[in-house]
Amino acid sequence: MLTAHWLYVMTGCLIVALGLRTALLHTLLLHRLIGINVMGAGVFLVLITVAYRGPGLAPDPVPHALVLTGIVVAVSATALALALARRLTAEQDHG
Amino acid sequence: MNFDTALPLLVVASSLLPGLVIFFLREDSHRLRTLLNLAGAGVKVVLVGVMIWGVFHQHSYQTSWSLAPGLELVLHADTLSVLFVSLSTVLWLVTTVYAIGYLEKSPHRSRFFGFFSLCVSATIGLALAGNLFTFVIFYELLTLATYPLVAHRGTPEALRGARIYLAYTLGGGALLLVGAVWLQVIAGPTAFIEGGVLSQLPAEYHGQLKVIFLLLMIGLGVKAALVPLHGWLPQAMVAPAPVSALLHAVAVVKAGAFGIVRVVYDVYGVNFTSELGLLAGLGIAAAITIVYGSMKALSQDNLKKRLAYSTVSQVSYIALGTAILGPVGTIGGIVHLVHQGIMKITLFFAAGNYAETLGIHKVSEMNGVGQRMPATTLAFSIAALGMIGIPPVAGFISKWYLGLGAIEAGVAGWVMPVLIISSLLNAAYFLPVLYRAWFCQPGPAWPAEHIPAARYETAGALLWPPVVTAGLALAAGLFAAAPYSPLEWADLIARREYGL
Amino acid sequence: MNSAMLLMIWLLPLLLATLAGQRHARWLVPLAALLGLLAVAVLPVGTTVSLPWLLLGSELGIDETGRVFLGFSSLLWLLAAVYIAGSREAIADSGRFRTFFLLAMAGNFALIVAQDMVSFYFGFALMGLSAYGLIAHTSSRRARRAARTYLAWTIAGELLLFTAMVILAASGAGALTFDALQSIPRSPLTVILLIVGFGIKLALPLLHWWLPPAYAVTPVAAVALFSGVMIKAGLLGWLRFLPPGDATPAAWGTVLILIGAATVVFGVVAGLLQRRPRLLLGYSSISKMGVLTSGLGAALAFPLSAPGIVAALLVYATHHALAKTALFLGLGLVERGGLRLSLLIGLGFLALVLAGAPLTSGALAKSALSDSLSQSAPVLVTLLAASTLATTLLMVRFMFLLWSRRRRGITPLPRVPVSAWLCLVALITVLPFLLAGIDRLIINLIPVSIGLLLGLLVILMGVRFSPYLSGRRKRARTHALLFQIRSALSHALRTAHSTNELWGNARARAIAGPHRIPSEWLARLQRRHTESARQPLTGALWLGIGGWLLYAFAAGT
Amino acid sequence: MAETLIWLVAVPLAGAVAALLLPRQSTPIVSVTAVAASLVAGTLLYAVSEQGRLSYEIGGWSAGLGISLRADGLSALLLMMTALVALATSVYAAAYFNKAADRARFWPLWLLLWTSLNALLLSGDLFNLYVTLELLGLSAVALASLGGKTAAVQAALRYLLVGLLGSMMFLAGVSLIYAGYGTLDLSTLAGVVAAEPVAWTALALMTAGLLLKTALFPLHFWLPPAHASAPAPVSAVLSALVVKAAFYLVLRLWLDVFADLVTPAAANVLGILGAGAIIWGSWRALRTERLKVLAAYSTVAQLGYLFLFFPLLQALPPGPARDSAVGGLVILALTHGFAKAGLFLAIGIIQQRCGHDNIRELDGTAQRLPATTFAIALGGVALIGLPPSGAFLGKWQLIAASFATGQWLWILVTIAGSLLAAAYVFRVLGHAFGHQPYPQRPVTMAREEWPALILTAMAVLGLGLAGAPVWDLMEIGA
Repeated sequence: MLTAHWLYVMTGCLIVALGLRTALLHTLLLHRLIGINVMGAGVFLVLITVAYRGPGLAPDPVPHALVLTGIVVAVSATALALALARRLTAEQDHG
Repeated sequence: MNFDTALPLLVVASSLLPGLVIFFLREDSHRLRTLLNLAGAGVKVVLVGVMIWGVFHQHSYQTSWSLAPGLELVLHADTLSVLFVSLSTVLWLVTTVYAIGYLEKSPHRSRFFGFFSLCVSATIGLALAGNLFTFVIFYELLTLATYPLVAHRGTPEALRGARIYLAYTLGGGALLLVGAVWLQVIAGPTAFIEGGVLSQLPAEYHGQLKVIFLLLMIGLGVKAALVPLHGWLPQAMVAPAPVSALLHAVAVVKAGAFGIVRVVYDVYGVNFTSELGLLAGLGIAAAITIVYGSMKALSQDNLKKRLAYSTVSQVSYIALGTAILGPVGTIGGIVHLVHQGIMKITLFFAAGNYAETLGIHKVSEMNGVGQRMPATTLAFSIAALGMIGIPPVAGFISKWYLGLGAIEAGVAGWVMPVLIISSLLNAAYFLPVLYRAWFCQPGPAWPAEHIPAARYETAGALLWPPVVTAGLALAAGLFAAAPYSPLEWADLIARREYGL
Repeated sequence: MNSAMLLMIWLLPLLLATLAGQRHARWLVPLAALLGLLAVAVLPVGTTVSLPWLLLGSELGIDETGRVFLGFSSLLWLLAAVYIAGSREAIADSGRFRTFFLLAMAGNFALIVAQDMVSFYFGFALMGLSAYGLIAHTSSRRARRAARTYLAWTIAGELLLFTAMVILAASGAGALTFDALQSIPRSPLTVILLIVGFGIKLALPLLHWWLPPAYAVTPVAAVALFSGVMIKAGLLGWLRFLPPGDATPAAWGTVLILIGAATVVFGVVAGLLQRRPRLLLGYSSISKMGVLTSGLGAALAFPLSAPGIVAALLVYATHHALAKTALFLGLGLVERGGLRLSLLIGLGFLALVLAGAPLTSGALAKSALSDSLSQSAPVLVTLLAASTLATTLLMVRFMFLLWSRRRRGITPLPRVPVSAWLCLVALITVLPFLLAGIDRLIINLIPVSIGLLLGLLVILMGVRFSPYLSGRRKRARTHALLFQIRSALSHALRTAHSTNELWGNARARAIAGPHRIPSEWLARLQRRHTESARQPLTGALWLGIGGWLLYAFAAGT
Repeated sequence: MAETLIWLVAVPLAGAVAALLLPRQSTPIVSVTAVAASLVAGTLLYAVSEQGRLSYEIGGWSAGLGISLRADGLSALLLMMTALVALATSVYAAAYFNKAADRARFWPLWLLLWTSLNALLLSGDLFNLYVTLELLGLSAVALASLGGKTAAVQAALRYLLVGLLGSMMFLAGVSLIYAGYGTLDLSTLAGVVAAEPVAWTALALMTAGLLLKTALFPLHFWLPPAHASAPAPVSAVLSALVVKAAFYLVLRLWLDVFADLVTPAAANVLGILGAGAIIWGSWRALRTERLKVLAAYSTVAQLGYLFLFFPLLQALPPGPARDSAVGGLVILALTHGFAKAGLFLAIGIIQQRCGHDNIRELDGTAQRLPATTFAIALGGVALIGLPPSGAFLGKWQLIAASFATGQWLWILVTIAGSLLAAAYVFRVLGHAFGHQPYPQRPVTMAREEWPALILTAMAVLGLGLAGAPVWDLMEIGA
């Protein structure tokens, strides 16, 4: 049980690491954006794992709430980033 | 907040508020500006008069205001501060009149007079500072307020001079700050108390105290133009004449010298300072400066530069007097604080008149100027003779007490020669100027005659200030022994410092 | 009332000096001196007024010494002022000259009535510095250089005096009045400083370099005052600062005696070698100051007989002041209007007076001095006699120079100066008879007559043998060396004084190239040389004979 | 009184929504909102100083799922600064954006930014902090991109990515904390955290993310372009408030929550980074050609001073000395906030007036705008740390603490930094002299020049001469 628990946590951390790597090392805007989102996914995974209290018990609501909010925030941020990117490319096409 | 606690604040405010208002005046509303200037100066004179009377009768005036835990802004009137305050106040009044006459046509008058008033307010605050923290604040403010005055003309040289001035003074200010903080960490809030406070500290601190003293002296020495920290002074003489007068006689240089006096007497305590073996060092620095400044002055053809170097030399008499242990030497140093101010401001006013009236900037252009501008030149001559130490002009009194004190303190061996040599040098760089002015025939035309000789030799507002200050210099010497004279006041200070 | 007068004596000239700039203020100047004269008449000796608020607390007063000094000083200032005012010359109309004249007068009076060091110093400095204005007045190149030399020496002297005063005050616990300092022992350093400091004013040998050029360029009336009045300030200074008594070690008396003797000899020697009457008179003043110096030395060395000696010194000083001023004023008239018989006679008489011929104030002065010295220092009596002879020689030489250098033609003289001069001469004539009986005036017959004989002898020889000896042309090579040394010395001093000028245009020179400096100096050296190295063979002759006779005389008594 | 907390968030939020819905009336709406919000902030400050810490549970939900707001001295002070700066900047912006369209686009984001700032300063648990941090970041990016130029958009984009990265790391830290201790409430957390790997890692992650957002050297690369290319009012708020918000979090975490974990080594790391920031930032500010870039780099440098305090506070034992040092830190931050905001506003005026901000070509401009120049001078005084600015008091405390703990290095850095600051400030002011034509009246564009003047004057005179209450307030809560 505990092992599975820690397995999820580890995986989450791994995903975070991967996302971080992409976000930092890639130059292309889109890649970095995706990387960051991947990071987010990892963090959420960890949080959801944390919510697990054991078989038969209802999971802790707090982490779920956190994850939901986090996802919303992440989505909106991504949207803003994409919007800016589009504007940028548009201007570059102009000039 | 009764009158006694308000008075120091009022004295500062009487120039600060007009200054702040002036900043926001229309450039052409010059009658109102003049009114504000003179009113401020007048009010200040009155207030200071009250203060003198009170302090003489053991009255205590103190304003204090907490800026932070352990950091009190204290304005306190004691004998020493009152001496400096009254000097600055009187000379400010005169200088204001002069400046009004001098900058009549030039642009940016609001800016100029605004900072002019700030500069004096800073000086007054510095004089009234009741502890080292307050002193540091006003010391830095003075730097800030003076920079625009030095740079006022906006020419490349002016800006360069201002930059150099700033580099020196801010550097010095930083060291002063470090020293002050360090001192406060060791000894707690350091109020200025006659006789000093540090002698109670245990002996293991003495090492640090020496280092701190060095820091403070360097920080103050920059403004006091102790060699080799004097480099800014000759550069800063590109400023308009009233500013030079302010720099050399009323505010900046004086602030440095005053600070040295404060630190030695009211922070360390003169006896403790000499116990630490620090007085000798100060004395030697002063002696070197005195001689060096005069030597440099000899070779200057530019009149204001010559005067600037003479300031370098003359101001160190104050430090010298401080470095002479014993009441008499103290009197000599402190009284020179006033005497040098009166005489040097006269010289700069006169130099300004030559430049403004006839476009004369060099000694070599002064041939026969005495015939064209007798009153100005007479004032110049009186002040110059005073600098040499000819009685009955004030300078003689200072030198007399310095010599007397040196003998009493048993350091005549090196002080007297310094006095003699510097007097000789003073004669050597002032008398030729007087000769040219009085005895040489004027050339066919003056370099640039701005103001034609009408009823007076030049504009009245330019003429009267040097005449008045020359009169003061004469009176300060002639009536040295009279009550309330600078000498008597210095005597009072010395007696209180040494608990006599 | 009295105290007010003590103040006004020197304040009046000071105040008038502020008006002297006005046109037509020429008659203000004599006015300023009147009060001093009046004070001598009305102020009782011992009047003092203390002004604690003035300077460092001043004390003014009139004692015996002061009274005498004030007497002849104010009189001579008055006459000189009248002389100038009446002479229709440029200086009479120059406000600047009048101003400095009055300032110097004020300083002179102030130092006489001063009873404390600082006030004395004030007067001394005021007088010394204002005299600069009188010397530099013509602002010719030579006047300028002479004035600069004078000023350098004066300031040096004042600084030495300043140091001495500070030391005195310190050892006297801040006391400033001469009374309070009466008994304070003078340290050797103090005494040396004082001797040198005042010695400059008295133009003792080696401290005298300022004198010849100054006398050469200054308007004659001013020179008269220099040589007659102001020079005495040195003596007064000594009397004030080195009071005879236990305060000053007697050994210093001896030193002063020796210095004085040297000065007498030097004055005569240098005087004989002069070719210009003014300078000759100047050097004779130096030698007279030597006599006074020795006298003072005697007073210090023998405190017991000090009062008598000092009194005699005062008489001697007065005599010299009057005679020397009169000589200069007369000389001025000669320079102005040529040598007419009346002037020749008058000046001859004055020369005899100065030489100390019988029935003149000179005789009186000498007898007084030698009487006072006879017990204590007989050797000085000899010196005195010798100086009498020497002075006689000098005076003959003076008359000879007047005669040999006279101009052709005579121009009319303004009335006022002449009458002023005549008044002075008259006064000098009658004074001795007022002061003493005939019997005391019949002395000096031998030395003076010997001097006269010798003088005439040499003149005859000179005229008889060759025109070259007459002092018109040609300079002797024999003494060239001596004078080159002197000129080199004085040049060195002058360059020392003019350092700041050199530095002042150091930049210009740097631009012009360094090679210019030595060339300039060489040029100066050249000028100095040619100026000061004019002395005739006749002078050498005088010197030889005079020296030989002096030796004989001294050996004889 | 505790309701003021919720009003502080609600008022600007409502204003933002209103401005979004009614773009026509946006300007009056904003002015009302700004004034109201400032008043509320004032009340809060008063309340805190009177009653001590305040806290408020929204909707009565307890911590955990509920959102709880709390305010102590520190947050109250920062809220007040936010309010004043924002108010002044609003007045300025109303005149700065002369096209109605620009204003309509600007106001909602502007008020949103203000809202998120208030919320961040008030929220008392890590997750709300994360959310508000994100909100802040997003609105800031949106505002920064209003500059319109390509450069502005690029900078904004980079800013956004950096911000995202930072907040992701913060979130990671948060999740670790929750995994380790099962709570996110700061005060509870402060009780339970112990020096163990989970806590370290979490703190490290969160700090790293925050340092990125607060642009501590060498993570500052994104700041200068973003701040320099944004519109003047935006740069003002970015430099004065937004970076401060991130710093505020670091302060909270290090001084309150994780105080026991902090090791001297860790503190020294921050200190050294701070030193680097001071020297490097000042140096770059000195070398740059553009006024705005200069201001931006000086922000980098000024943040460095704040981080110098960490090793000192770590070394100082609790007591009056430490309290004075903390006060110094806060007053330094406040002073910089006001001064830098005013500075950017003033620079904005110059830029609008002569279409550029090249330092070399300032001659004449400075003469034409006396008041603006004066504002720049005042701001400069505060940046250098000369009296009577609050920065002077702060630096005094900084040096005093260094002496007290024997950490000499920081003294040298402080002095060097101040002198460099003087160099770059007066390099600008030198152009204010000279005799180009000058206007009759000193203040020529009242609605833009007064805000700048007032802000800088606040930094110099207000905090310098009346700064003592800061120390008293810092006694409250914390």
